[in-house]
Amino acid sequence: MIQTSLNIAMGAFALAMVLNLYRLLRGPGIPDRILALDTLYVNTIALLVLAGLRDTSTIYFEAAVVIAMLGFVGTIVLSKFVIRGDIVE
Amino acid sequence: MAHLPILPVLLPLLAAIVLLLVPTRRIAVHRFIGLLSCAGLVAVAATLALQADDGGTRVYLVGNWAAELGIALAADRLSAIMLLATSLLALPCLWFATGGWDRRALHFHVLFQFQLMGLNGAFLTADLFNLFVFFEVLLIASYGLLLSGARGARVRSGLQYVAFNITASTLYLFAVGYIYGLTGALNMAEVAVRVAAMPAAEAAPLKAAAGLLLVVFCAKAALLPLYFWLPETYARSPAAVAALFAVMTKLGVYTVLRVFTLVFGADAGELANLAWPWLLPLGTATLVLATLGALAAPSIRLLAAYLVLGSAATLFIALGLASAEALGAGLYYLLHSTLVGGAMFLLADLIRRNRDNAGDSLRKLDHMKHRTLLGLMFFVAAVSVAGLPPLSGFVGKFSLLAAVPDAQAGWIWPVILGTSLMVLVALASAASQLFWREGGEPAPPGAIPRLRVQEVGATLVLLAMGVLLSLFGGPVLRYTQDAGAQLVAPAAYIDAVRGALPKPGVAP
Amino acid sequence: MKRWLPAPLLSVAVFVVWLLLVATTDLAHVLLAAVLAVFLPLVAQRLREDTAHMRRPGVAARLVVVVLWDIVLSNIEVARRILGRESKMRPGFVWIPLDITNRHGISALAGIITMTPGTVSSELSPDQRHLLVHFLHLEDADAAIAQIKTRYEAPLREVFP
Amino acid sequence: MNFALELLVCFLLLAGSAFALVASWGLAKLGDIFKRLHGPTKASTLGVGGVLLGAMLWQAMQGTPSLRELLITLFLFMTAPVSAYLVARAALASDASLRPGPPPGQDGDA
Amino acid sequence: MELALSIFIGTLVASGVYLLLRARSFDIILGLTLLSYAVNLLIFSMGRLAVAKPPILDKALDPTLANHSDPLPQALVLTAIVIAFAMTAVLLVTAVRSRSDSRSDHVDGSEPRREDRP
Amino acid sequence: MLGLLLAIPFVLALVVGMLPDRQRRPAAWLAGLAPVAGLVLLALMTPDVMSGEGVRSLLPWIPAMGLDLSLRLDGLAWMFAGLVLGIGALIVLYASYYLDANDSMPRFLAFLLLFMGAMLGMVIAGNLVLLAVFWELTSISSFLLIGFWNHRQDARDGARMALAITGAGGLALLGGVILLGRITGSYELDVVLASGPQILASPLYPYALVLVLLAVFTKSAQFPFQFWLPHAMAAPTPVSAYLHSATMVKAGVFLLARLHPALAGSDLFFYLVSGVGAITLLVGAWHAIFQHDLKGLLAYSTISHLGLITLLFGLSTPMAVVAGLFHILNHATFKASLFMAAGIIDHETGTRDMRRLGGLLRVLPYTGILAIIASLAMAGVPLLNGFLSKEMFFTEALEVRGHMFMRWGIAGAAVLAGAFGVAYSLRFVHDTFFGDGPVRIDRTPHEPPRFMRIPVEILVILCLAVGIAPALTIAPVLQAAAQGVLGDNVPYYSLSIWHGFNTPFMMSLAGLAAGIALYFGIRRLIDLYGVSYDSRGRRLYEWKVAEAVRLAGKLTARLENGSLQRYLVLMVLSALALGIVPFLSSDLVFSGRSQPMPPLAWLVWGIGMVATVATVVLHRRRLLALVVMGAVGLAVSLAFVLLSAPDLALTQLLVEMVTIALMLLSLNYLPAESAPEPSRLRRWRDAVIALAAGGGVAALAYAIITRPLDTVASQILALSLPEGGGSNVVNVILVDFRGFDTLGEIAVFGIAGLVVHAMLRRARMLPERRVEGSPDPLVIPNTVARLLLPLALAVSLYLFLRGHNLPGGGFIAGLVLAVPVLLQYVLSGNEYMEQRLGFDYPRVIGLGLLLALLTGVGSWVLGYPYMTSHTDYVAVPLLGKLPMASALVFDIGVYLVVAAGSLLMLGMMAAVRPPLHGGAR
Ligand code: NA
Ligand code: NA
Repeated sequence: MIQTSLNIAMGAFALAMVLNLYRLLRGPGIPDRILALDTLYVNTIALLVLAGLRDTSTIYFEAAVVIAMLGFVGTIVLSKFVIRGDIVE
Repeated sequence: MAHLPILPVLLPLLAAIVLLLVPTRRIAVHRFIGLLSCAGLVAVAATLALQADDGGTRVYLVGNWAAELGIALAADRLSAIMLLATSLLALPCLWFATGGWDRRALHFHVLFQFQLMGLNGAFLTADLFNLFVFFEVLLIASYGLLLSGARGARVRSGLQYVAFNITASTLYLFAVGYIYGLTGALNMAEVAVRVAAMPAAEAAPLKAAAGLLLVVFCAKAALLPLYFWLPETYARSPAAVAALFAVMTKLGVYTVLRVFTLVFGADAGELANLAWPWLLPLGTATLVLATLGALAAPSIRLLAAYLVLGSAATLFIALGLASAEALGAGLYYLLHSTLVGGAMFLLADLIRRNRDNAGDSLRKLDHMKHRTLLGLMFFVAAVSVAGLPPLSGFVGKFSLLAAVPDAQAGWIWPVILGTSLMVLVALASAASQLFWREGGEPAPPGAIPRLRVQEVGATLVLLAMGVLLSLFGGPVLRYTQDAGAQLVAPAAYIDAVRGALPKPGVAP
Repeated sequence: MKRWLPAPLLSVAVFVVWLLLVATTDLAHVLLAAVLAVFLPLVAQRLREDTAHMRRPGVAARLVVVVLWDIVLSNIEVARRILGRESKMRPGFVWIPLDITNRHGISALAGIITMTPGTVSSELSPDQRHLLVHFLHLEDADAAIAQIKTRYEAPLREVFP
Repeated sequence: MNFALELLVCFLLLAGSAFALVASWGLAKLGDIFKRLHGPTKASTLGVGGVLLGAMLWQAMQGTPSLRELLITLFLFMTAPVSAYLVARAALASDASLRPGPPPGQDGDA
Repeated sequence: MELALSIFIGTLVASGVYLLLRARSFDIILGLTLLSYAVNLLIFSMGRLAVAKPPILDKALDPTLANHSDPLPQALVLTAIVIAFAMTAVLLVTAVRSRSDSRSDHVDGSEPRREDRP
Repeated sequence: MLGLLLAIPFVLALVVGMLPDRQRRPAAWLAGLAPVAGLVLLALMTPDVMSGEGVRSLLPWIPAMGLDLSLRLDGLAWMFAGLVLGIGALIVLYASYYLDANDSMPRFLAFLLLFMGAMLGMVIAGNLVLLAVFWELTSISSFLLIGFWNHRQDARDGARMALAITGAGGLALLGGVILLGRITGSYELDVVLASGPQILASPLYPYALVLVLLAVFTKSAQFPFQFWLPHAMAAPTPVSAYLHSATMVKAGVFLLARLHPALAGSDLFFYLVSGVGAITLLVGAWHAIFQHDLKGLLAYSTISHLGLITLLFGLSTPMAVVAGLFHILNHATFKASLFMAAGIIDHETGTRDMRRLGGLLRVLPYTGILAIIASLAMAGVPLLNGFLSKEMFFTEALEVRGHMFMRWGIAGAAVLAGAFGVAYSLRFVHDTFFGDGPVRIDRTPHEPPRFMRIPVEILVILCLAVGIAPALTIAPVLQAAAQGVLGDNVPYYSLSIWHGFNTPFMMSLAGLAAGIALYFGIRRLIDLYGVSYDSRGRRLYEWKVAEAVRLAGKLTARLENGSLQRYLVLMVLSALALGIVPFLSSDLVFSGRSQPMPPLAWLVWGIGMVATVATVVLHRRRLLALVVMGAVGLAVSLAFVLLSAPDLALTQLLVEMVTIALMLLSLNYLPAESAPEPSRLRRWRDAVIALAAGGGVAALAYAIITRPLDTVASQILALSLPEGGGSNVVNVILVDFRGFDTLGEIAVFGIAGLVVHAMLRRARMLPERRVEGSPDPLVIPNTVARLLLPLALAVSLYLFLRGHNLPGGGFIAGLVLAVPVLLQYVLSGNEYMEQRLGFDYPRVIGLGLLLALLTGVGSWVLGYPYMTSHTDYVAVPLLGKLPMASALVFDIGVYLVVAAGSLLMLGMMAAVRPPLHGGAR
């Protein structure tokens, strides 16, 4: 049962990521794409956790933590660029 | 003494570190440390060269792991020659830079030491990937040396240089990746053994990988059709840096020599002697084109750049012949061209600065300060570069000519001799333009920077080395020919590296 | 105390985070966590001129529960809207006047607003007196403002005076 | 008991992934940037949060209890609103027509 | 899986090379970034592909290649990533300086005067 | 003693060269000392030479190339050495009066001595390579001498031309020498000269011969290389007198004589040498008649006489050789004196143009007489030395063997050349000393200083002495020289001045008469003064050089068009070529097995592929491309995760973040979009190349990764825990097995920081876009980010500490530290950060490197190689035993360098300020 739900969950996240990718490519604005990339990262976290669960492995954990903690840096930097043109003022 | 083979890497690294810790404004301290390190390198390299003359290969197992598991350094005659050439060039170059450029370029001394570290590491390592790492060390340091304090056109040519070399490095990684994927090893000696044992059916992918390696090395050594970036970049570099760069093309030559004698050399079975058929015609063509470039060079720094290019091409001819004798001659020529090429760049800068308005242009006429001294120096350099007797260029070229087998002499001789003649014409006309003609408005007195002791001294030292190289041509040529013989029989190197045993005991 | 533990809450956070990371309660790591709990906030202090000072832990705890619950609701709400017809949405912006002045409080409020039903904080006015909020579905702006102010801002003002 | 827990785990995983999927669906489907913004911010909370909760529960059932996943949640809760906030700011900055008027009682140059 | 990865690498290479051959510095930088992804994947794959066999030793498993992926290429890639980053940084700064000095981001330092010869 | 003989001129050249310009007299004395001392030494060695044994000395120099300082004084060398030194002495004397105050006497004399030494070295060289060395030295030093008056265009051109032509010959000589060495197995003259038959029999002989002859012909100004010599007349007259009478041009014929035993004896030799000699003889003599410049006339005359000598050596009979040697001596004496006389005339009248000269016998009676005698010698008038050797020449010309055409041709040429010689000698005498004039000269000529005349006197006396009493004067010299060439084959010959009314004498008379008739005939028939003679050879040469330079320039510009695009495409194409060639002869075998694709991999693969292609499609809109490329990076990281490389995934992710930040920072100073590329063709071409490259890489990769591999990694895995002390094998490799790589890697990283620092510290750049208004403090993100910082520090430390056993390590940890700090920069601004975080980053980089370096050196103390890691368990109270691997300390170094390096880069990029004086783009 767990395995099935795991697979379904992973499938759902995978599908979600495909949708993110669609938005990433479609745009139309830069903010849309930034948002899409950000969401892609977030979904990746879940996917990593699920994969760790499935493989009963802890090696995915670090990547997940680091994305959770620092994944938004890309978003911030890109947004700041859009807002100000200069990311460090 | 046991740690001698690693000192050429660690010494400049230590110097760079100390320089980083000393505040930049204490320029005298910086100079002292830099020069001290360079002098130390000369001593170390000389000692290594003497040691290597017993014909053995000194293997240093970094981290005390067997060579194929860790990273091994190996010092044989070839490595020693390269180290010596580098340090002998570096010392005067640095001295030259202390004439003032080192103040203008931030981190100059640090970068200079890193560059040496990279060069020396590349000359010593017996590991294909470690070679990449040292390539990168020296390249990134060279970017810094080129770009620190740069503006305008120098930045632009720097951009091209950086982009070109990063591409080459990427290509190198592809090649190393493939080689690891095919042989499962990175240590050159180990790879060599595995390559030799490679079944014929699997040879083609390996040949492709080796081909990529060759492209990278030739891009570094500036072989046709990959040299086009060089003249402009070198001509735009700061003098001391350009002079040091004279050894950079030789690095490409070294790597071809090392890898394609060791791994894809005579004993490589299906892959034996892979590179030579490519190198001979391409080297010859490059030599011709470089000479034409020299003939047409509109400025003295470009002229110097083309001469350096031509010297690397000449080396490729020696490589393409691949006999012990030719390699020996080539290595002698390498020493010569490194030192004299460096001198040429330094001299070009002195000349440029001592003309009123025309700079280093060979098209415009101008007044030259310190005509006699500079003219004399140029004369010596030119005689040497053109391969005229009795200086080192002659010894190198003559030995190379003598090493060309009858079958190929019919086309190699005319090329070597013909290009020598063209270089002679180019240099004579440059000299006549610079030192014999005057024109234009003289600048007011004081507008021209005076000659600095460091700069003239450094140039003279390099020129003197060329003279000494000829004076002591006997032992030197004997040494390089022994090195050539060592290269065509790589089995000893392979055995030495693979047979080196980690020191047993308490570790880890 | 203030000198060595300028931000006790942060220290606690570091302590907990460390133990979570190493996933062990060995004495060595507990000690190390304690050392870090003192040391890291001090390092971070270099970049922070003001520290969050939280009061009323009870209020804070209650707020956390409320927010968590609202998050669940919010997700369901947003999911419903997303899956529904887009034309039925009436999105809109509202400037919410702020009474809270504490920076940390404002940040927390903005965060909470973003994570709760149908709202995303979008901009803080330069004078930090108004927060621009985007509503996925806005029917009554004043009611929305009132709800945010009572449900979140009021307790936050107690926590971050 | 075990079965119930297992069921709970499954529920958490499935619910979380469902929320995430819907959020991304919204991101793909909805018509303007501000509408799209709503979904993902929620997904990062409940979607990932549900999965993490499920994971922790499952690990506890396996006899290797771990609270480390909490860290991920903690960081996500801290960072997701910031991302949303900045994307919103970027959207406002990049398209002036989206921008509502200034706060009541202030000049238009806010 | 091997085929898919090879195709991905090939796509990265093709894209990278195409961008590398563009005339603007930033395009080249993008191209080199793609190429460095490609080369990292390539070196990595040269240790052969293995799913769920991280090169992290476990008392339960013998330290052999049957149980672990090849760690050596991974270490190489780590080094390569770092170096590529350093190089990218320098190239970026050079590109910016060149643009600033020559008022053009064309890699040849000036806007093309006539139509480029192919 | 030979070494000393050779060293003297060089040493004195150095000494004289260093004298200041005003020390004219000491310079002259010192310079004069060289030939005089040399002559003394030579005299001391004469007995040995005369006895036929010769003098030898050997000093090893470069044995590996067969080049030793082997000196060898036999008769031939002795004769030439005497010539070089003797005339050299006279030239020094002459020159010290000739040069005026504007000329630097020390420099001139130094060059002259250099040249003298080179000549001397060449003639006494006992080793062919050494001979070639000195040969080229004469070319070089003559370049300096000919171009001595370098303010004059003709001097510069003449010097360059002489250098190019004779230098080319020298290069050919090198080839010839090597071939001779190959044939005989040695470069030693003794060996080579004794191997004549062997050389002639060798298949390499024709090549060797042609190469050597090229050297001879260029140096001795033989047809068709003769044109450089007249232009070398731009040199000061002492130079001409020296180089073109006794030395430089004689080097060619000397070589011919020297190698005669080794090379002569074949038909090829005969036809080539005598043919070229005959042509030169005629061409030179004919042109001499029409020169207006005194020195020009003498130059062409020299060419002609050299042709004569060459012809004689070509004939190769022993008698011809003797005649050749004899003529070398005779020509040297009369020609040197004539040049000096011409110099005196030039000096006194200010012109050498015979059209303006005339009647000088009245004002310069003494010089005139001397010059007339010398001219008569040149014309071959009896009782003068020229007559004797010319008569020997006629004798030999009649005895030519070989083809009839050759026989008659040479005999005819001999008479004709004799006539021409008489004609130009007449012209020299007539136009200078007799008739009207001088005209249009601006000074009053009078006899030159006493000492300037002495050299001329000596030489003219020699002409007379030899001409009248050859047996008493020249016989022993000639005998010795002939022995040097011919060994024991020296024929019997008579040096008496009268051999009766034989054919040669009749030829002489005929020539004399014809010459006189010719001269006056020409004068009557055409306006001799109106003939303007232009050197076609020179024009051709100059045109060739100019054309070569032009073409070279064009070609170079064509190839190196300064376009990086071209350079890169060439590299890609080269790689493609070398990558594909191996498969032309063998197929790429896809033999192995593939693993099934896990479902998740499809996702990652899809994202990666789509985003990659999208990056290319969107690349011109840069920000967009950057965002899309973020997805590529994510896909690559995920691929690493999926394929069991957690460390890689982490690193890739973190590097990605920093890279994006850096790119955005730079994008602020770059255009937002790439300008469109005009050439569609180029884009298609590039696309094809790119696809080929991608396809090639992929195919090769696929072929390789589907086959089994036997890798060294199996041992590394096994050793990692027991000997490396860590269970994260990747990290153990990084800090231990291949720690040296890591040392280099962090050096690269640190240097990158320094380079960025160096490039940007003082840079002022105008941003591309600037949003008006003061920066938004971004209060909310700021607050969160600051809260995050200590937590991120904790994570960073955690990743660092566990790196040796689980994913992590110094590099990853360093970036985890740097990224949140970067965030602070973004949110708080550069100024704020610099106030609070003003680390001296370069110094931190230094510290990190120091730590890494010292960890490695630590193992030296224990007697182990650099970087041998030592793991020890340190007992700490309360905590128990803690592993303390030295690798860990090394990793701290990595950590510091990475953190400081990345922050330095980001900080510098962030801190760039706009230019002081605004100025819009
Ligand atoms: Na070790
Ligand atoms: Na800035």
